[in-house]
Amino acid sequence: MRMRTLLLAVFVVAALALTACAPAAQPAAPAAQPTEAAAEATTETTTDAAAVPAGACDDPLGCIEIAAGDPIKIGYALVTAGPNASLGEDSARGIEIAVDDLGGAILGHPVEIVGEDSGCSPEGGQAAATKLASDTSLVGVIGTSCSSEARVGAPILSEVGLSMLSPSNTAPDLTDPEKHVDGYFRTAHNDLVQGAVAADFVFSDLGLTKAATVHDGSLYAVGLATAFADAFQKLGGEIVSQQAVNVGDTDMRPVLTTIAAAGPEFIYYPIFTAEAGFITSQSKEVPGLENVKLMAADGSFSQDFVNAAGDAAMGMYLSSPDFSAFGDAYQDFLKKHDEKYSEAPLSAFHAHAYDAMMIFAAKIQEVAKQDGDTLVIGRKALRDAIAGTTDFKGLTGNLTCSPTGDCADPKIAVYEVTDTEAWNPNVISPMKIYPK
Amino acid sequence: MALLEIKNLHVYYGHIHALKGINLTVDEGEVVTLIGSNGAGKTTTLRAISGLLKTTEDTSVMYDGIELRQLRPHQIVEKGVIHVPEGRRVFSRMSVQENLMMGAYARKNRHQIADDLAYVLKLFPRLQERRAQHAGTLSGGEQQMLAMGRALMANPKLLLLDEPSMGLAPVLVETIFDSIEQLNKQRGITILLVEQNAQMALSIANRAYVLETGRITMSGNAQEMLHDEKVISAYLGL
Amino acid sequence: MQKAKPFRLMDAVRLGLFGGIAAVLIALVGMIEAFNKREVINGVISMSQVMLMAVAFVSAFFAAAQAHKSKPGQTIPAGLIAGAIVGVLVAILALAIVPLNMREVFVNATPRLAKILMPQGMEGIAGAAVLVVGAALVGLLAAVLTYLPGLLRRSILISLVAVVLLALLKDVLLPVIPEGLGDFLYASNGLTLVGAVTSFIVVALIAYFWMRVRPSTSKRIAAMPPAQRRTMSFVVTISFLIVLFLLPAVLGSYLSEVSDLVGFYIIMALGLNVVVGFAGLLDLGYVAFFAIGAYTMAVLTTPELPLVRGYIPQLSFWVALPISVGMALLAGIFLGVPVLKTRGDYLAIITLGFGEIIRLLVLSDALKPGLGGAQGVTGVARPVLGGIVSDTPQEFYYFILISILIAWFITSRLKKSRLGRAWMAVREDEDVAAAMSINLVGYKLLAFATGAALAGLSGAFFGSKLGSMVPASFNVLVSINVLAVLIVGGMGSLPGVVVGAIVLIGLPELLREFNEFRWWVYGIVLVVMMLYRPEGLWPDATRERELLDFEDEPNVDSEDPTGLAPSATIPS
Amino acid sequence: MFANLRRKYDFTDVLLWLIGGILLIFILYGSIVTLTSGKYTTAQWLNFIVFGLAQGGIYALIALGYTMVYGILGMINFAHGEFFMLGTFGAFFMAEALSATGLLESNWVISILLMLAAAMIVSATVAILAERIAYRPLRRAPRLVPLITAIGVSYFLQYTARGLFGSGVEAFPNVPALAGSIAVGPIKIQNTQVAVFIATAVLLLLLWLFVSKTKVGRAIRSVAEDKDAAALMGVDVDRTIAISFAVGGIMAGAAGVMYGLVFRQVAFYMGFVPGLKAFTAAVLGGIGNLAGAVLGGLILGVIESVGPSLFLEGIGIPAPHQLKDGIAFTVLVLILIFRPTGILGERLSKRA
Repeated sequence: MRMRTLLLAVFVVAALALTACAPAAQPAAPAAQPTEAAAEATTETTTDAAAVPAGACDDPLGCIEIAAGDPIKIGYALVTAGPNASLGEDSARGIEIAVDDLGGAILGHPVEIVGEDSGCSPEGGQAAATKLASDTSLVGVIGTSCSSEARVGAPILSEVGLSMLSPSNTAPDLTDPEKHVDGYFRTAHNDLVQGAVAADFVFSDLGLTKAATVHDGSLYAVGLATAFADAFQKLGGEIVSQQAVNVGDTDMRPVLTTIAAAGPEFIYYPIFTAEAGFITSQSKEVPGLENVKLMAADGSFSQDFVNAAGDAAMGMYLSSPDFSAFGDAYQDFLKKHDEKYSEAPLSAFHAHAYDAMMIFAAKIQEVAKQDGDTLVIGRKALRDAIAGTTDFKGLTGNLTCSPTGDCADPKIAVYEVTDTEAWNPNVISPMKIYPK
Repeated sequence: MALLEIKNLHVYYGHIHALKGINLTVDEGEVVTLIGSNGAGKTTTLRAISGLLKTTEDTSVMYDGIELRQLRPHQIVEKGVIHVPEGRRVFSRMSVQENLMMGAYARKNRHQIADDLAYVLKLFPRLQERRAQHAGTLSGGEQQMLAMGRALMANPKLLLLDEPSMGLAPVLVETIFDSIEQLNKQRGITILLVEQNAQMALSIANRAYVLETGRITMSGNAQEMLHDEKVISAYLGL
Repeated sequence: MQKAKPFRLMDAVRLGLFGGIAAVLIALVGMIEAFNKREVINGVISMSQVMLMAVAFVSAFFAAAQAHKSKPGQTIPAGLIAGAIVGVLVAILALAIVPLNMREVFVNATPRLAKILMPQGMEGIAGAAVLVVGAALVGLLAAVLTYLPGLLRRSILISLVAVVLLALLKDVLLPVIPEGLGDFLYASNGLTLVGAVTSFIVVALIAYFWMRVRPSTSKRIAAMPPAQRRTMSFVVTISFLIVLFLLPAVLGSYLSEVSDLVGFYIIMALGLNVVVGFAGLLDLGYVAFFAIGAYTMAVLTTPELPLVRGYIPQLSFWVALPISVGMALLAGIFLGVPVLKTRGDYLAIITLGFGEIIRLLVLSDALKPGLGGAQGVTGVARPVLGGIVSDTPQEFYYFILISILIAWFITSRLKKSRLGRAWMAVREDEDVAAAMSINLVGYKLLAFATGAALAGLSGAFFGSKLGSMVPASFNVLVSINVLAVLIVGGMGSLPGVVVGAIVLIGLPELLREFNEFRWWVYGIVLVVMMLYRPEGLWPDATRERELLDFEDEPNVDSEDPTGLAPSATIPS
Repeated sequence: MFANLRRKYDFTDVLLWLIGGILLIFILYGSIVTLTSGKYTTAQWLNFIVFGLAQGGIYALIALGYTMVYGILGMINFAHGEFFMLGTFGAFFMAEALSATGLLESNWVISILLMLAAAMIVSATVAILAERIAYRPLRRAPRLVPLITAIGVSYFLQYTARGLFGSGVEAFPNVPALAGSIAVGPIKIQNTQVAVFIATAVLLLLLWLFVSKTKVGRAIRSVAEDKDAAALMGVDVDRTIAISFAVGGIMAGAAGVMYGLVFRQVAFYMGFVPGLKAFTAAVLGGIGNLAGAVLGGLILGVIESVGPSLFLEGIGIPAPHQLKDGIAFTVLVLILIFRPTGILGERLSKRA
């Protein structure tokens, strides 16, 4: 009974509030404004002068105005719950460290991070993007974690004039000229790059010609496995078996037995830590795979993975962004990370997130105009500035954005696991074996 | 002296007031029967005594100087109040032997348990034959014997019997009622018997109560009731 | 339902320990640290402080209320003790984190947490002492509250909760309320002090008068002649509908988005209600039909999938919609067949399996040319009306609203029809229903098909709205959530479904920024709901009576899979 | 005569047999094609089976807990997978501590016993608490209510573990003594798998002795059959139910240790899928039946392992192992079509 009265009361309050402010809210409803402004801007290319104070803003997508003392708000849409949480959390930490490095402020305004969980699913991405899009004080968005989220989320953020920088989307279609949406950028490398590097390494460097692939039904793994297979076949290699497992599977020996029957020399499984760990450790238990070379990708490029896989990981290969090319700044980053979280990074995309934040910071400084006490940032101007990024010195290399939003400096390296005890993926430059 | 004294027993099933203030007593060594038509509240009364049902605050169920309302069902069993429920309720997936041993669940003394087992098997020789069989395979009469035997294994002081004759052939009914009389006479077990077969019940009982829609409407000497016209017309089907 | 025992101070200690453990758990799962930066009232009190205080308050309140009932003299000590014990446990945690190096096991037990738990700028024993005293004071406050008259007390509690909610939902509310009000209520972080106090008073007053007036109003309504009452309910319905239709304009895109999601679940839950609530068939794989609806829509309307396009031309949304619903309906009949022979939990596992099979099939490489595999399908068509493509949440809101109204109409009609009564009979006792020559096969199939069709409808809109689909959206959690919506709302009750969807789907969605804690709280809410209000938030009138009786129901071992059959005749 | 037949088998039976028959033909065809193609050697087939049995043993241990609780309360305890997960965490932290002291290397028997103790205590405690706090008050509620409660408990425990222990995947320390394998004829069996077989067998034997031979076991069976009648025999029903939850928890804890040894990973979300599988296994074997749970678990494990290659590969389905859960559920449906109460389940009879 009490529960219901409580609910009713809350409901009534909400209803009252809504009815009370409905008439007043309609004409100036701030949520609707940027959409309209954007639509009008693109069709008529005139600025809705009523929506913006005269003189201060001449940006076709409108401006964000930040009064003195108010924060500069950056949103993120990352997966922070569910089985993929470590991916998003890793990136979120990268952002936090970047904010620390900025001294918590850009142009004298404190930086506020507004985070949303995007769940690594399209509906999660849609909801997170819509929520971020409704906040008109947001300057930009870092995210998403998973490519499936970006497919749905990017158009929503793009429509309200926001720019987004993803630290970990790698699906090729997102920056495909036919499908790219304005305002979408990523600091993560395109799968096509990593797949090609892996294939090149296996075929040319190892000299192997018969390979098998395994994916786990995730967009990332399917994309990478396909990119690898295509590149490998183009080089003249043969894909003898293409298998798939499910996220949550633990017993990989049956699928490995099937692979063994096809007689590969090499298995490529660009999947995530848990399942990749199972494949690695169990491959040694399956007859016929004793001498087969193994290779995983950046989805399992973590200490967790080598721990999980155990001694079986010895001698296997992992492709990943080239941390040795990252330079000394990266070592500093790791030190800060350890101080702040007292553990090694959870996944491979913390540095990309850091760079994304830093690009935003740099570009905001570049385009922001001071109007009295108020800081005015044009949305289109910011977008253009990011698109014009050339040779930006980031942790992940020198970033230059392509016209379709690929900003990564795709330095992909192949690493060999030579010591499972002290293996720390972030300080392993000696173990990098390709490119030489 | 009253072994069991119930005062003002009320039971509700949700909004339904099933027992509306029942008072009854059972003296030590007596056979008391509770008769009434279907739905009058007879089973509910027994279930309330043995703690399976919640009763209202002002109810009092005194047994041997103890307030049973404050005890949980298994504690009531430990006091020697044993309830043979309606429809037998034997454990059909256990053997006859195991069922009997379940009866002795609350007891510790192995020798006494063995003695009682021997007594039960003598009282119901059919159970001896079927000791290893699953109780679910027994006939209705055998199940009733098992249910009573199981209750005896608990060494009851007060036995609550719910419809022991239900669904049994007349010959078997005779047997069961014979054994009830025997238990009362030979072992001195006090018995509260709920029956629809009023004729049979009244014939072996000392006293009787008539229950109608949750209230006691009549009480008195069983033999007298057997000849009471109202009882005859309402419950003896004559 | 336990026998009332006189209150002892031990009970207060127990409640305090319980609260203390809860507080320690809240701290260790990381909530305190995560909420430390957010403030309820700007510069005055942070979210994490409110949280700890709330725990102390609630345990003290229960202790004091218990004491107040049987031993009024002990009310104040009970509150003080319970509150202080919560403080003691938190203090122990704060002191133990660093020396015990608890971080080895608990990732959130950081030195930072220890610092946050302590009162600002204090540490060691002094900090702990202040913590305990503070918690005891909160307990005292709670105890004092029990002395107030019931109505006043409830208004204050409601309004406290409302103020915290107001602060929590800042990001959601700020874009939709007028700027002046927003500036008045909210500071850059949390509520302004004036705003908080004002809203507290306003909500308390409204709650107070509402609760005072309500009994007499409902009595007056009950006393009205039927004709007048019907007119009134008609007027209420119509105005409610008008409000519903005007809502998106007020809500803005994000709240419309949330409403849309809630709407998908309302349609599904209305459908599942037919299967579980009316016919009593426990279906744990309901997501299958949702997926079939969504994928049919996607496959028929996408420009991709060359293999499919070779056989079927690309269709428009409006053509694909009935086909999607039809496909789901057919699947319902198909699944209905093996279901007919199984009962109870066997039925549950078969349906669960069916749901998983569907997900695996759309994910599989084997069917990739036809269904897109793990890459999913993109470019799903949007509804086009009068040459205008609808793709904003606000526009979809209307389609979904209309779908809900249709689903509502169908299911409420069905409920009252002969068919509805037949389902009820099947639910209560299959054997008796069969004996009454009710055609079990037909009726069960119909229930399944109706439920499936509604899920398909929901799925078709879902697919179209997303525009892009991956199989991961159709996992077993969706089925479970729909079932939870149904039960929490009130099984068999149509308004209950709406309330359940708002509470279980809408609220977590609004709290998206609270990340993983959402699901933690969701779990707690489910358990607490079932313990204290198993009949649901808005139960079906007849069903409520049955459910309230369950405490004493003599026969609970029936084969009825939902257990919702009314109690059998009273044995005697 | 014909009317009689019609009454006995109505059209749904015919339809079901038709579906079952088609599925069977499908399966048989796939199997024959695969077998005749000679892609796999006998040793490889045996490997499939051994792998399946090892996985099935873990399902079986979890399924035992499901079945215990189902048997006694008639309730699907969705949170059981989380009891297993928390037990694995218990074993993990114990193993970490043992590894730090070096005992894991020097004395593996004691180490594993300590890990078992830790896991069992954690799982059983959580199970008892869940029963006491969340399920007991609902003893007489309609069945869907405890089901939803169990789902709530499951969410709560899963995200508690996520909050307490973090979102990453932790690696179980290696037990050196269990590395390596033994050769049995043409196949190699991992020592960890042998450990799972032995542990499952021993635990099942102990459980069987406990349930069938001890007084408490009899009490559990009596409560499972008829709570009121059991109470009337002097059985403390609440305590007995708590005991069976504890026993289910102990089995889940044991499964956690086995899982840790074989798969060497711990994560907060790991309880859900095995929980679902174990539930399936319990139903497959006939829910409420202890031997059925073990048989169901083993069969499920073997089907998942052998099925994809045997049934699907021959028909030319790519990446067949992706569909192994689908195969498992299809076989479940098949079995339930022909034996509606599971392999060892009793005929559903209306309980009096």
